[in-house]
Amino acid sequence: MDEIVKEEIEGNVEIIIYGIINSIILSLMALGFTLVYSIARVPNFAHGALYITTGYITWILLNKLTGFPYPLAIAIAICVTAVIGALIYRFILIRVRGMEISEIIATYAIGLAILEGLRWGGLRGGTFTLPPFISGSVQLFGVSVDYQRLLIVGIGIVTFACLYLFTHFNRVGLALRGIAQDERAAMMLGIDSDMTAIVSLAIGSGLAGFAAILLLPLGNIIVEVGYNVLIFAIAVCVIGGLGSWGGTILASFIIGFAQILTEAFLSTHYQMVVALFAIIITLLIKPSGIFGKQKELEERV
Amino acid sequence: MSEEIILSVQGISKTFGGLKALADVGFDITRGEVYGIIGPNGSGKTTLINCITGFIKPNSGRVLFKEKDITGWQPHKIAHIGISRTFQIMRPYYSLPAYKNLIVPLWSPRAKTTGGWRGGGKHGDRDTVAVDILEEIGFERDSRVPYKLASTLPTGYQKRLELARCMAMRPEIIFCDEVFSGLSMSEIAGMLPLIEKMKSEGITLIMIEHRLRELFRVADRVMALNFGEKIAEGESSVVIENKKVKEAYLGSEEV
Amino acid sequence: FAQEKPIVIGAPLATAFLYGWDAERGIKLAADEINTAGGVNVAGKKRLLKIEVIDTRDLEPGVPVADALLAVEKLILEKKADFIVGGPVRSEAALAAMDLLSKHKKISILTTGVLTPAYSKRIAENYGKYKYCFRNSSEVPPMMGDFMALLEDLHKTKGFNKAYIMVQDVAHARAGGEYMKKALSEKKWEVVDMKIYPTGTTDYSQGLIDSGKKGAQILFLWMDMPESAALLQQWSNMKLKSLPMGFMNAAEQPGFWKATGGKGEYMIVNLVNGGNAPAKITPWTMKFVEAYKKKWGLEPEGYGTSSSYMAVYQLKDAIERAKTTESDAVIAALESQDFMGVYGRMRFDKKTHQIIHSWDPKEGAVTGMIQWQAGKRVQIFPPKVAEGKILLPPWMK
Amino acid sequence: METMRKERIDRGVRVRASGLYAISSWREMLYLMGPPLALIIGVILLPVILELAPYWKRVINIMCVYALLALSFDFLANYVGLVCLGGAFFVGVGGYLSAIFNVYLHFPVYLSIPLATICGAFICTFLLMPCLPLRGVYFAIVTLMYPLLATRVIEALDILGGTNGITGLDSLPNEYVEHYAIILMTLFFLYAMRRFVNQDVGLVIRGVKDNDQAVKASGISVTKMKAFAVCIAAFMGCFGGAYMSHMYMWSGLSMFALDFSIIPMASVVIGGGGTLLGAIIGSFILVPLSEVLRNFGTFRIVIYCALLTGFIVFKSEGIMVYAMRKYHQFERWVKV
Amino acid sequence: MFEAREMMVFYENMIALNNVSINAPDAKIIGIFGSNSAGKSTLMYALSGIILDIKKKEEMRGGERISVFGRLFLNGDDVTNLKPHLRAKKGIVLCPERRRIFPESSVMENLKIGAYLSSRLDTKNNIDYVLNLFPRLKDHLNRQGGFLSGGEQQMLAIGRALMANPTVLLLDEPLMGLSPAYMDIVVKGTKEIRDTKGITIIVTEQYARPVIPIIDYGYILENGSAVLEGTGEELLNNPDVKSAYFGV
Ligand SMILES: Nc1ncnc2c1ncn2[C@@H]1O[C@H](COP(=O)(O)OP(=O)(O)OP(=O)(O)O)[C@@H](O)[C@H]1O
Ligand SMILES: Nc1ncnc2c1ncn2[C@@H]1O[C@H](COP(=O)(O)OP(=O)(O)OP(=O)(O)O)[C@@H](O)[C@H]1O
Ligand SMILES: [Mg+2]
Ligand SMILES: [Mg+2]
Repeated sequence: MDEIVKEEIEGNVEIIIYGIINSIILSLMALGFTLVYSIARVPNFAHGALYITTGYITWILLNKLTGFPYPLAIAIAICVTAVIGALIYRFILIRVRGMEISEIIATYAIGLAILEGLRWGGLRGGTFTLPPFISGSVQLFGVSVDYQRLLIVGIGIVTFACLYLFTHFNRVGLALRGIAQDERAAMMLGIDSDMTAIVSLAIGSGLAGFAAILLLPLGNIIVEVGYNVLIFAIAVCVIGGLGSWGGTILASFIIGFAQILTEAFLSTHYQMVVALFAIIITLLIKPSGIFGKQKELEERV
Repeated sequence: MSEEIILSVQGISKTFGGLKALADVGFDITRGEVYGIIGPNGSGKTTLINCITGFIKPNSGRVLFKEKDITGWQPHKIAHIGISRTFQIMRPYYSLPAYKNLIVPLWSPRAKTTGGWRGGGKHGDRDTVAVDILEEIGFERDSRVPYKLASTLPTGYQKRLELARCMAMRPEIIFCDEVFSGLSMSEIAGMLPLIEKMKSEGITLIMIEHRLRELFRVADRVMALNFGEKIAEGESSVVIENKKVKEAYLGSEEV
Repeated sequence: FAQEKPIVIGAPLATAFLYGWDAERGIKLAADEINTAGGVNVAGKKRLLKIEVIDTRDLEPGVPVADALLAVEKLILEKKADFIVGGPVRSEAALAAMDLLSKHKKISILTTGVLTPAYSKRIAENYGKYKYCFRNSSEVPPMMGDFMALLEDLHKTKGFNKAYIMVQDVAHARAGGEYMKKALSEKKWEVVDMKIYPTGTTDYSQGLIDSGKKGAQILFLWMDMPESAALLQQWSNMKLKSLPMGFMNAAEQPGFWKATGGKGEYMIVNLVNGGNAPAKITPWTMKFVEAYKKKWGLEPEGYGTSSSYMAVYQLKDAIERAKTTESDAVIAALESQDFMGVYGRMRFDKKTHQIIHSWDPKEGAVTGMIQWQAGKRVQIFPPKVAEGKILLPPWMK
Repeated sequence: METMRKERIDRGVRVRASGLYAISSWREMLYLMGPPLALIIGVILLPVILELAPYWKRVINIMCVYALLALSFDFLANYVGLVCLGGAFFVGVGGYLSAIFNVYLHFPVYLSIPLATICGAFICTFLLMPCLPLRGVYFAIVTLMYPLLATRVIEALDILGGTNGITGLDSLPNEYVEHYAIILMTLFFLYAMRRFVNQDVGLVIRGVKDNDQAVKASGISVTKMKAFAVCIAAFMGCFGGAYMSHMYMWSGLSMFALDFSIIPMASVVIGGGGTLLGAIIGSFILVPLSEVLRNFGTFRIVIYCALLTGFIVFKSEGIMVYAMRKYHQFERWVKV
Repeated sequence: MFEAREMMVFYENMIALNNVSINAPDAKIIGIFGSNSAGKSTLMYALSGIILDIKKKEEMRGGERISVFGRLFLNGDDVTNLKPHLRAKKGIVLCPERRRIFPESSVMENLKIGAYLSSRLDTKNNIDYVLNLFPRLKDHLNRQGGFLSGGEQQMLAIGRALMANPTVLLLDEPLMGLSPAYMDIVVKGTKEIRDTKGITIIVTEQYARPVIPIIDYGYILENGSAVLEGTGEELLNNPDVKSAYFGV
């Protein structure tokens, strides 16, 4: 009897541990997207492409230049991505600002161009990987977890805390939130919307790259990951209620645990079905995401 | 004028996350009356209308329209039986020209059954009817104003468009939420006869206003709200002399 | 000396993917060889081969199969292809293309990507309509037979009897998994569990931990997504006492070793057709591998290589024997074809138009079953052509 | 110099053209009717013109399917305010229904396509009903999830042919029926929709986009109007899907492919949102463009996207908006 | 000294402002009155530079063409071509009509966003000042701006503009939707700000009566042209103005 109970608990421990890891991974993926959306109100569909680009640049630096230090490669890659993000805004988005559908298509097209360009330029097949920061694994409550994943959890939590503090208490952060809501009103108060949008795209892209650097050692650098990351980022960000950090985290936990739980109790088979259902149902119950107030605000008369 | 009570509001309460926006507000209105609602900002006037017209579900209380309980109905059902309203925060149909804005109410099932304003509103001549209504409310027929995109209209015209939208449905009760603000004195003066006319046609008007001078010229009775509570009701001259009203509402501004 | 009109071979391939680009290289290599040797002898006239490759993108997510079909039509209508070789690569696209092929009466030899038995089944069921379709690479049932033989062998020598199945959430992989589960249960193996992973999964820890706890000795994998390399990394990090084997495109490529930092060692991979890794199956095998290396600078990569290469030779042989490029005659010639190719004897089944499979290269087409050993792909099955023994990871001893 | 400004003036004809009867001369008539006539005749003649390039004839069909989808997207997004990324869902439902009718129930083509279209429209509307209260991006995302979910469900439950799809549908009787079925439908829907959005019902639907609260306050059920609009859009999408499944004699999971949602959207953007005609023009540019670029192999998507981005950036208002302005108005410098 | 010379604005072919020149000396209140569509808001947009942004957006959409002419000087500097946020940096702050507050941010955040350009200390003082001016806002500090009542939003909008430490404050119909008591507060407050902080204030109103007593100079706009100007007294005594704006 006791044996069985113990086993049950052990089984659940691993669900909890990997559920948390999975959720944090998801929220990291969504980070850049959420940031850009909540500040510039640009749905950056090039998010996934930027994610992969960072990984690929790092890979090139590490593999084509022998003995290139890993940290430096990471820094360069993130910077390059940030610059790309800024350029995308400066030269393309700036001209379709405020036209949502155009923005979506423009960023999507850019993302697609980058991804397919990388594929064309040689990013094919399953041979591109980044080394983990620290290899090896450790036993946590009897479950084996590799260091990289632990690192991800730690860094993820810290990043989130920083971003929350930044956008909610910092003057600039607040201003950024203002722009997102009413650009023209923000202008009247002396906030330079174009500049901040450029910066936010740069930061958002940088964050996408940052997440990529953390997460890619777990898998491969392949183009399809770009699409997946994008879908998850959108899903997490929307379910949470656009622009709400708390919501983003909660949403990643919903999807993350939905996935792990289906894997454990139903069948991996249904993982995606359950995740998609979770998304649809959450939105039907809370029409503007978990912490979003969009609908109530728009329907206020 | 008949003494028929057309709308009876009983004990409406509403709280928003701890804030008591309305506390047990009730009143009766007879057909053809002009009833004013005044009160300081945030006293719950708009919320009261929202509760009556179904845009918000009240926590408690009942709304009777011609003795029929309409509490908690869908807004469009309530509008259909003849209670229409303007919005304080006006948002006309921006992508349509001003006169096409009126097609929506003129097309609505209600206008179809009542024949709409001035009996028109059949298919085809809705446009003409729409321009007629707009003219009546102060859009000069021959100018370009009625044909402009609603998004380019200045505030004053947008306010009037709100009222026109209500009139087009040929309702029995119109709730006006601050239609006079944003209009100059002479423009308001131009609209007063219209209100008189509606009144004589048996349309009941409930007006929220901060422009008391103009309101008192037309209102038969006035109610004052403060912090969601009814603090006075009656003839305008009486209400305005009420001490509570003076304190809460008027400040030092003389009327 | 008037140049004869070349024979146009259309190759609809997802060229941005392993199974597309390796097939493209295989086809081009064969065509080059034939053209240098003077071309195809059609009733006395030497005609050169012209290869038209078109990108179908059909392995990409979000791209409709219609796009691939349009590509096939483009080959037929605009490029005036006489034969279709290679793809479409994705099963559903290939199945959907069958109708088009029969509408245009074009012979096609499918060489890569599609493993589903539904393909040959449909040909058998409606021979009159689908007789234009051939497939010279293996399909799921014989591949499974190979795996079973291998496992039975392990059962006898090492006493293994517990397997854990992990497959990708796509039709052929799920079918493979189910098939394996049934076959193993019949042979009194214990199939601990079967997990189906959505495409793009990078975290397999749940399943791996589970398999470790339940004492599985064989991890049977069936995945054709690059992320599956992560599975082996996790497996190796956890030092699980099990031997991974299966069908996994990430592990087919020579670059796999470097990508996993050697963590994929001991993985047993089915390359579907022999010759996709260096081996001595027939005299032609190493010749092919060398020629391929010479032309493209690396060893054959994915499973579509040797078969695509052979398909061109098979067509050449059939055309020369039919003395025409007319579809019906060539079909008859293909049906009666019999010669030694890169991965064994090349014969099509007359009813299903499926290449005949065997463990003996003298009898039919042979599987390429390899194990990663010290950075090399070593052929370990079938016994007749094996070049090495199966090794177990050191932590399993 | 400083006090010059550019003025735009309507070319006289257009002002008078609000009622057709006002037009007096042939020249004016031609001026007004010219472009639409050119379009109609051009599209109808397309299959004949392209007789020599059989492959391109096939492309016409696909082009028209995308045009229909773009039309449906444009209508929903710019007239109803529902940014629906579920174009693929309409296609998929239409395609599968048609396949079911044709293969499982053995209905002939000329029955299965209309039936699939009508039933599809109702099924899609019914399934999208719960999402109608959603707004903006949220609606977009949920509709994006619908086709994904549909594929996953079919895949997981292994119904309707599973991942292999349903094969062996009847093809359309002959090539010309195949061309004209879709061409005429596209033209029909284009002009029907253009009329529709200016009818009174159409105006009400446009009102819903701008301010649904006010529509409610006018006694009209917003949900009903939205459902009605979605039904119309789904009708077009399902027709496209049903048609396509017969064209390829096959229906499968990739009927729900993301491209069916994205390319129509791109067409609308480059064609000019809210013009309807722009949606058609957009897909008539984008689809052949993608075919032309096919020779570039893998690189084609990069060029394609670059061109698309170029269009968006340099003609951000859309081709049609630009063209209509140039056609109907002229500009001149005047002194202020 | 804030000066607008010969401002002209065309919306496509329609002239919305016709040769309007405005002089706003330091620490004075300038009133601008006019009926509907006189062009008051247009003037405010032109002064604050928002019109440039409107123009840009219209061009992007291929809509109507907006042309702006005339010159603006702030203390002698030409600010005609400065973007709105740069003008705000120079102290020209607009409190727009229709209370465009940030609906998703709380009242407090709205105020803090308003203080983007001012220092920490100023911010603190200004918040106190605004909350004293509009005690009603104190009850709602954590409520999201979009949920406030119409009048409360108006107060918030005015308060937010004050947070930016303007030197030239543009108020577009500040009294709209305010109850008499609050109108009074705003009017008195306006005067007090001018006196204590020395801010130049330009205020437009339809409802001229409460504003007239505090203005130093006023303009009457009609159909885009300034038809009359003068001190408050002068305007008040003009018979035409009297009937149109004070309802006799
Ligand atoms: N949806 C809502 N959520 C939260 N609070 C609300 C909501 N609607 C109104 N309130 C609050 O309820 C109170 C009453 O608002 P209401 O709009 O009814 O005031 P009002 O009397 O119309 O004022 P005004 O004259 O300024 O328009 C306000 O303090 C407002 O902040
Ligand atoms: N974006 C625009 N496009 C075209 N015309 C416009 C636009 N904005 C304003 N107008 C026109 O310019 C004129 C002046 O409008 P404005 O908003 O300045 O008036 P106003 O004096 O502020 O009126 P109100 O007191 O009602 O707000 C009006 O006729 C209006 O229709
Ligand atoms: Mg109110
Ligand atoms: Mg104004």
